[in-house]
Amino acid sequence: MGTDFLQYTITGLTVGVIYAMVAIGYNIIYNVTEIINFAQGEFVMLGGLFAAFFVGTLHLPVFLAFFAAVIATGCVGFAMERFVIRRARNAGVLSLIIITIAVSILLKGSAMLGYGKDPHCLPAFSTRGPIMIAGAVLQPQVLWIFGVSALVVIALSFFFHRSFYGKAMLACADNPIAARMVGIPVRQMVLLAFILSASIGAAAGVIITPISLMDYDRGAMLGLKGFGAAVLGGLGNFYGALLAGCVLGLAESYCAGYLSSGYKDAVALIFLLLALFFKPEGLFGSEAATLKKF
Amino acid sequence: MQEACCPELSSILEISDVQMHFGGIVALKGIRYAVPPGIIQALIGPNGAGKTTLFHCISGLIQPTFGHVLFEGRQIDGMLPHKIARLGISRTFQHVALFKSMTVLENIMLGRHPKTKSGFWATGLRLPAMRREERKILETARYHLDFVGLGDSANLPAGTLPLGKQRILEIARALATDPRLLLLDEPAGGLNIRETEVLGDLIQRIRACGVTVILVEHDMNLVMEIADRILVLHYGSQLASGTPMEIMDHPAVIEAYLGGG
Amino acid sequence: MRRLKKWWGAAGLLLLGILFHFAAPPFGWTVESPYRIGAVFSITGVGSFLGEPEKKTAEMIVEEVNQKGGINGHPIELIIYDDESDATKSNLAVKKLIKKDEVPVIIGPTRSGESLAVVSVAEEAHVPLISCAASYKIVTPIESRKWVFKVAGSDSHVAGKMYDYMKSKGIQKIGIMTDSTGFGASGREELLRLAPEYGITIAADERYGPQDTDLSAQLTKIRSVQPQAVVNWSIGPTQVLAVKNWRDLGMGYTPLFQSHGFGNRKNLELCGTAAEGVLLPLARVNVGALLADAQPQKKVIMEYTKSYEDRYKEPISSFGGHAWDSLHLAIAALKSVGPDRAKIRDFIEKTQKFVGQHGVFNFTPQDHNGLSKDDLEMVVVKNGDWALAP
Amino acid sequence: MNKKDRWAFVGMGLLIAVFPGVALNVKCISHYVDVMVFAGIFSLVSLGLCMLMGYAGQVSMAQAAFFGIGAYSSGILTSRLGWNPWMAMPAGAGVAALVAWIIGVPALRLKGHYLAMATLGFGVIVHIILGEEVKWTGGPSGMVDIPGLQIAGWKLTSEVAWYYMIWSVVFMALLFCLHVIYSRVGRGLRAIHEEEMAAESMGVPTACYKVQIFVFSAILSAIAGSFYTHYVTCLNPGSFNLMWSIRFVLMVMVGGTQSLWGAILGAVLLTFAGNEWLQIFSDFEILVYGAMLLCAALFLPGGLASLVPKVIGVFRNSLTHLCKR
Repeated sequence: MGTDFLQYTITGLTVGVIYAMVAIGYNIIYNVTEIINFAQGEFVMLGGLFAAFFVGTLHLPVFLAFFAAVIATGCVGFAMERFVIRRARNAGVLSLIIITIAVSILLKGSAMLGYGKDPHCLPAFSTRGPIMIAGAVLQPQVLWIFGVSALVVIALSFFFHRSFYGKAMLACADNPIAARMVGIPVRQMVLLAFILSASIGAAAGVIITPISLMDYDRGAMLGLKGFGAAVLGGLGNFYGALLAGCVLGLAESYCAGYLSSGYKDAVALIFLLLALFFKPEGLFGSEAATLKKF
Repeated sequence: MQEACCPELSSILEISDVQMHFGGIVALKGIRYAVPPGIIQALIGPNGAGKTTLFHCISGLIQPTFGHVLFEGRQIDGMLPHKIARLGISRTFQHVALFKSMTVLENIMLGRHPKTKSGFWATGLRLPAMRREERKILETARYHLDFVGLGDSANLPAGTLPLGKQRILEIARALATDPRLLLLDEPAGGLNIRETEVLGDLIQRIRACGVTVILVEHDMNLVMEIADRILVLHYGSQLASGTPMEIMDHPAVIEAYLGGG
Repeated sequence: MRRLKKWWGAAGLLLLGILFHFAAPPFGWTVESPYRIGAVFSITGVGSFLGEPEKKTAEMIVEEVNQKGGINGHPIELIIYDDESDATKSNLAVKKLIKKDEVPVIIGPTRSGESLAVVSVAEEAHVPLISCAASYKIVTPIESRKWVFKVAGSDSHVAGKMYDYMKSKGIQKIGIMTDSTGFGASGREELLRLAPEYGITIAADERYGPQDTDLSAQLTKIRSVQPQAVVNWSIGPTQVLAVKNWRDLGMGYTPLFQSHGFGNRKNLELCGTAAEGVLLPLARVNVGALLADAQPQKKVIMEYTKSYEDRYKEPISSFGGHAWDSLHLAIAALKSVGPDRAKIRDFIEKTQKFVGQHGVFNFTPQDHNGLSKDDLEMVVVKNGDWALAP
Repeated sequence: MNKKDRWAFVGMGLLIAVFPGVALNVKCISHYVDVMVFAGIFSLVSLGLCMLMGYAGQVSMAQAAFFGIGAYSSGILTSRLGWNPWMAMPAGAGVAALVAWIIGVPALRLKGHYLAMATLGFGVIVHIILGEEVKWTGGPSGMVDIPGLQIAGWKLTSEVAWYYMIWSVVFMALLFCLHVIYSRVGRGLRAIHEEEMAAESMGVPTACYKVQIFVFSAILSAIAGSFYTHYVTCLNPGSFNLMWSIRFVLMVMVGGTQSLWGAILGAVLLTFAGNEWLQIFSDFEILVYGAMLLCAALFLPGGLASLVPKVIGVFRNSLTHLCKR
């Protein structure tokens, strides 16, 4: 029993961290634009597939492929903002929802045509064999996942609290009109937000691919669960997302282990609905006023 | 700090110690006031004094943090706005909130909402009762249209009217709910002198129909001309209240409006 | 004025487009009285990895037959529609084949869901339909499946073959894991149903979604009941995940059985060395080269493999084999009885010892499938390739 | 109903009535009647969704789920419990209405993006349940041999009969919706869409109306689902997944959110596009879908229906030009 529990915990935390990364992506865009980007999950998918392409076809070393994939997906984020979102800046909420959904369909379709429908794999970052902890198996890649996401979180913290651009982005989030008046280029900030969130999504995609493979169809589900984490953690709240992502991952894993594995996917969604219905400000978000702060 | 309240015993609206907090900001710091029926009550004060906040509290769009609002002796704070509308309070908005793609007539017909009752299924199935009601709605709406003098633009989309007429239309829409208390939020905002005159005239005609009017307005000429009583708010508290004459000579008001300058 | 012209131009184009649409396909090139065969495959959508080789195979065969002078002098006109792995579309495609194209016989659809969605259409229109999908429901109950046949072996055959093999190795207690697609669910049903017959107990019964990124939890749970073997029955990437997680959890000592869905070389590539020792029942079409020369199917399989691989420069898949079987069955029928729907049906129902890619078919009025578990071979992964299991 | 709508209603009625007569006599489009049956079924869904999106201003990504609830209720009640299909249909609608109400009351307090995500999540949950409850739904392999419809003991098998039945139901639903739109409740709905706060202050019970419309759209979807079940006579969860919800939204978007006519037009166009005209795109279809959605949202927020007055205007102008000359 103890071993199983440990194994479920490891599994849960691994996916949980990925959900958290997706959630952080949502948060960055939401903070600056109040748009919920339905294409967020596709960034993860793209990251994984790009990396598989760089390693498999161009034979780049894995680490180089990681950065190349992140940058490439960042470019996709750039294009999405520049050519689609910017055109729709006067559109209503309904249109924006449809637009981001349309973009996600386009990304998914392009990935399907470009990479085919088969799953793609990526070698693990380190070639060491699995580590045994009290009978449970810990793959070294899991440690990489934890490490990379911790790095991302710390780097983002620094970015938002120390750097000029980060502070400017927070200002845009607070009050775009005031931000524009004091000379912050709001447009650029929105652009930056899309690039950043695409890159983070891609990073999540690359680190998970060695474990779970990646195919064109993954995006929607990852996106949905990531949104669950974002809402549960309080939309816009950064550490909340991390914590909520792990909670969701664990809940899923325990559900698969102890209850019904078939309903595993439903768990995260039920959490999402409950959070939306009864505590839309999230478990860790306090009040509307602080909702948009990291 | 407080003026003596309730000069008349019978009041249509009673505001008792209403406070409104937004996070750390206190927008209303305990308002006590009573409005007697059948008058034009003006509500003045500089920007940010809490006039619109008070309107929102009365019409139910926000809930006061503390205190109560009583309409004809009945507590209405905590009620949903559409319920309050049913009781007989109607309002206009500072930034004209018309349904712009609906026609002028339809806007007013919408105002009949609280006084009619056919539901979703009845309207879909076009039951006879619903048809009768619909005819009545149309009749009443036309009456109100003529009352405010917009009869000739009945079938234009509301968004195409000039601002002056939009303000008038908003009042007509509010009147269509048959209110006993009408809240007008800066009805003269953005109007020229000619339009303001027409508006003042209209408000007085509304009072003549027995509707109590509360008016938030910056145009002092209009206020002094038509208001029966004036309440001055200043940073969320009551500064003064009384007849226009009293207010004009009130030292605190002069201080706030001129001295602070 | 110029804007006006633009509008007229656009309207004209639109009109032209509509006219063209009406005029184009049905009156295309036709040689003298061709025999039409209708086909519905999942060429796109989630089932495309099945439908794509089916389409390629069918096109290849038709070309070959036509080069050799067609069927009794009549060329074949193959009309293929894509159901996009969608039941509604497959339903419409079959209706279109029946009404617009008036085909005497239909092959496909590719997958069970789509096939079940057209069974009643074929029955009502009295058109013989040879499905390429596996579900036994396609041909049972036989009273209401007079016009429907299928050439894919049933899951019960696969499960039976697996259990036969386990029995011969003395395995009695197993854990199974299936995905929540139609494929996995049907496999699970058969595994559970047949287990008592072979004296096998299923100690763990796990399920997961086709999109799952990690199966450790399910495998951990199975590991905890200490089974003698693990069966994974799924389709798509989860098959690979199952192998990887099975290795990573150090369960290599417990044999892993996969379903026939694993019979694709792509899976071997993705698994790498982790797949060594994985067991699965496969149709002979996948392992043509390993068969003894005396095996009756060896010849047709090798011929098909060669011409397909020469033509498309890609390995054959077992799904293409379904298209081969169904199309050749239809051709055989057309050859003997001509384009008459009722006669074709009767012909197929009486067909015996038809040597195909997936077995030797023996149809009877009670059995519209004609295959058995003996048409499968137990295969093991050895040195990154298939080998007949010892 | 105003004059324009009345004319459109009569016009469309005639068009729909004569269509099979024409189509069945032209060989290469003889199967269009079959396509139109599905188009009619989907029109019911898009009508409901149009009321919700265009008039109540709320987006639902869960219509496929309600479609599925209706379909599966019908399937289970008739094939497992032996109910009469005509009894199963309202029962299915009732179940969908109940579920919609339970979900709607909390969900419709949410706005915009949140609501979209909530309905999306709900849709996926329903899809998972349809696949998991094997005992009732047959799981991923679905159900087969569901009885067809009978009218007065006469089994409905011919496509033309189905066609007329479905389209008369669509017309009834359309009439109902039009009546609602041009009435007290409809004005309230349009008001909510434009200025929710003002509508509420004018006595429109906004929350209640939103839930009502949501429930109504669920009922229409469920009825459509029942018809679908008895028409195809088999079910599997694949027909009720997220992609279908997106397709329904697309139908409304392409047709025009603010027009019930647009919703029907969108449903018909997209059904034909998906089954007939876009076949040549094969795998590129998904891109075409995405691009259409994007273009509709970016460049044609009013949908095709918003083009109609413009086209009429152009024709009128050109006519007067010609006359002047």
